[in-house]
Amino acid sequence: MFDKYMICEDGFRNVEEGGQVVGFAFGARLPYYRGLGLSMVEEIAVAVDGQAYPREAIRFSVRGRSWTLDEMEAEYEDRWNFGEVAEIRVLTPGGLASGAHTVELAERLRISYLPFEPTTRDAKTLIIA
Amino acid sequence: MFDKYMICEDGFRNVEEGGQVVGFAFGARLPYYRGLGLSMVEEIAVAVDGQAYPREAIRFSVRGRSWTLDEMEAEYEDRWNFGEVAEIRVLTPGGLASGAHTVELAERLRISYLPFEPTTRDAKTLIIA
Amino acid sequence: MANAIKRGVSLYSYQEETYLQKMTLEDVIAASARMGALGIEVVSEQSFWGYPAPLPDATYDHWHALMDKYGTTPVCHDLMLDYKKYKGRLMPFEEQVASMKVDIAHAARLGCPFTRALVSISPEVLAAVAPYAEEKGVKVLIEVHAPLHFDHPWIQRHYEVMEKLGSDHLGFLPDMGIFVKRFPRVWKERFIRQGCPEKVADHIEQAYEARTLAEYVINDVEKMKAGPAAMAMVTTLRHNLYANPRRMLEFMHRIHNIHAKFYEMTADLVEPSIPYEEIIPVLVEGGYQGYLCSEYEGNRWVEDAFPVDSVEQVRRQQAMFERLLSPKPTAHAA
Amino acid sequence: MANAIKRGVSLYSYQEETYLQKMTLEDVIAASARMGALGIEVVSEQSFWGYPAPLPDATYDHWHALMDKYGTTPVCHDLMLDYKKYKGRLMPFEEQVASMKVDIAHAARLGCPFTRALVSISPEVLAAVAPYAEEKGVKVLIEVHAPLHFDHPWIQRHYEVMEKLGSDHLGFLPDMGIFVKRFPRVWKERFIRQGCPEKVADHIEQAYEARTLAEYVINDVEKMKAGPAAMAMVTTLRHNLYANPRRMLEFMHRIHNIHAKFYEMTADLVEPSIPYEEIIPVLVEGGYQGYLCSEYEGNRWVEDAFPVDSVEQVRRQQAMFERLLSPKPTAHAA
Ligand SMILES: [Mn+2]
Ligand SMILES: [Mn+2]
Repeated sequence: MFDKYMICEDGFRNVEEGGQVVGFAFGARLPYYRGLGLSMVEEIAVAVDGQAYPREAIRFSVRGRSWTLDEMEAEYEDRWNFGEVAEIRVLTPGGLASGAHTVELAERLRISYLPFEPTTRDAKTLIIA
Repeated sequence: MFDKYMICEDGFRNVEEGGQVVGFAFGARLPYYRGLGLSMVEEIAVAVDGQAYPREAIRFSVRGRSWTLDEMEAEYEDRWNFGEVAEIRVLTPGGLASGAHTVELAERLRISYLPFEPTTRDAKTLIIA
Repeated sequence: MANAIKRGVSLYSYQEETYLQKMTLEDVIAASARMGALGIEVVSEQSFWGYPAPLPDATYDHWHALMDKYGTTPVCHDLMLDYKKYKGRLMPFEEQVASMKVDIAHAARLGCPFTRALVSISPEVLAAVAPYAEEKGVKVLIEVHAPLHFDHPWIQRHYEVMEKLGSDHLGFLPDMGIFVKRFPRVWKERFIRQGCPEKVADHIEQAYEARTLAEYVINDVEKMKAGPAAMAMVTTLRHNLYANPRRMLEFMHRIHNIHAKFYEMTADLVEPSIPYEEIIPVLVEGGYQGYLCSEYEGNRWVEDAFPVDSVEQVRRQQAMFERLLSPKPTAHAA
Repeated sequence: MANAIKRGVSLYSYQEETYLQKMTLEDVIAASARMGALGIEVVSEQSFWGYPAPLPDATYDHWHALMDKYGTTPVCHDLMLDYKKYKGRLMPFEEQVASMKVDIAHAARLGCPFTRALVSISPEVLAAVAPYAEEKGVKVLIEVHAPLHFDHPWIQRHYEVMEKLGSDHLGFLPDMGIFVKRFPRVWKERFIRQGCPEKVADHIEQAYEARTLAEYVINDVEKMKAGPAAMAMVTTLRHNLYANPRRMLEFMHRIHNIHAKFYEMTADLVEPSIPYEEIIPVLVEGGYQGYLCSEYEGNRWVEDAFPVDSVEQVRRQQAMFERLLSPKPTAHAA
């Protein structure tokens, strides 16, 4: 559920740090009917224009805090709330070229009552200004 | 069930016709707790020493009648009875060399109450005199 | 026949509007009260930002103020025990018990007499929290949800543990999704939009209605080589069922709340897949006096193609309940 | 408690000896009579060479002569409707009906009051043959076999059709394999011989006994990467269950014969997996007056490694039944 809301239409942009474009970012939500503790987010996979980025390149942030995916799996206090827009940052020097890009997002969640870990996907065409 | 009885220990031999060795034969049973109409035998697959023979090379006989596998699928009267030893003949000019051979047999049956067609296998080392 | 069944709603029904922040907690409670759904059930991790982290007193004050303002009654807090919180190992038993106690205390603070537990929670954990549940005056109810049903060995095991313990603070909350008599139209239509050929979808729908064994239908459809949407549609048959509503009768002393699951309410107030006109008389016969809480779960089946209007959907189900729960006038020949 | 339950055996139990032609029809009937299993059920395609092709009169004469000689009584002919006889299409409805009629006439000629039908036969075919069954004095009994159970939607549908038709010549034959309470030891041991690690096998056995949902256990074992024998063992959990024996009570008016399935009888006369000591009192309570027909199905689980001795296995189950069916002496304090 909520698959089509996973990737947010707003917030797709290149990220600068110290005058350098270090990657790009976009807003993302959980495809789930409640919030989830961060330790139960097993994977956030991003591909742009068919190119997948490595797990190590992903950063997840909510409310001013940021985690790598490995750090996230060991985060037992903080949560990704229901409907909350997190920022997914992908570290890739130079970021993305201006113009339209196809962004694909997959989230794999460990949900206690399910006997498997579901992966949910969304894809959208977004524009870097 | 009865997997280990599918290939019979006796009856493994080369088959001569008109002074020529045209293939080999052995006795075989159904791996099933009842008999089955021949139209429901979907496949009888034979391999010897790792070499599989084509479906067209197989002949099935009981009580003096013989069928190709395609003919068998259109045989709506006769049956392979419970525990009955059929002769499986494999047409291959020259037959098999004397000595020990590993014989593999797989039977695929269409059983009305099962939602799939089970394949059962047996393998034995038998000797051509 | 007179009955004491009350109408309520799980705020889960408004998940679309809540997720997208189109409606606030007050909005959904107000909307429910307007329909006469005066019992309120809540998935707290959905409605209370940050829960199960401790909530400020103001959150509880606000909740109670809303109940007063709209004349609604707290019914149930739906808990989620995250026993797979730690990757690669299960949450230790004592921590599971402690987690359940947080939920029980939270339910009590909300004024809910019930908390919904998921079926995957172990009977031993339930037994361990029963004394605390009694102390807090909160009954812990295992949700009997498809593909389970009252005769499933796992539900029987829960029942045996409850009876052996003898606590009246453990019980069941059946989800009416165990009584899906016809394949839901909104499911079928979504699978067709995803590429399932219509003929195959018709075949699956008919096979479901004939209650043909799932594995036979799956095998049929595999042979049709009709693509992944057809396979996705047919494998739903493994996880859905029409159980016998009369089975609830023997468990009635432990049934204290009900999820009135629905996938679609048509404009003429019919749920095409779940026969409430057959279910409600069984509840009446069993003397059920709790709430029927609307639980709309249609949004995920239409969201790809249509706007979701949860409020209208719940309104229609509540109107159906109003009719089905009214005492029937004695029949007179005209 | 007094009861009128009778002891019988399905000759299916001796399939190993019959298949290998180590025992004749007379041998297995004689062996059964010696144990006091005086009701005889038969899988005709197993015991009568060529069946369902017409059998010579001599076959029926021989059968009745054996019944007279050994004091046994014909109980049931187990039919197999081969509705997938033609590759790629189902047998036409009228031909299915005609095939069933051959079986009903055959059961009548054997003197069997019952014929066992498989659950996959459509309720409409059963309805169509009911008048002929009445004419022949043979009741057609649907076998309620794992993974089905009396509360399964498909069995309910059969029941609805029977009740609507109102024929007392349609009914049920429960197979006690729907009451597998503990994972059968002979299954576990065979999976270990096939390469399932013992620790994994223990885990599966314990999970089955705890009635954990099959899909959870399957997922656990998949993660253990313990090989194909472990996966084969764990997926048996999808197809086996411990249903509630008390469910039979409400169908007792349609239950006329019983398959006393067993996988292993130990030397001290215990079936470790199916609790007959819990099942038989339910049958007594329900006033069951038919046969308990031993149905040994352990041969396939041991044949790879051990000699099969079906006669001894049936003898042990019959001895257990003799004990469980005897009126209990009134308890007195010593
Ligand atoms: Mn529910
Ligand atoms: Mn049986």
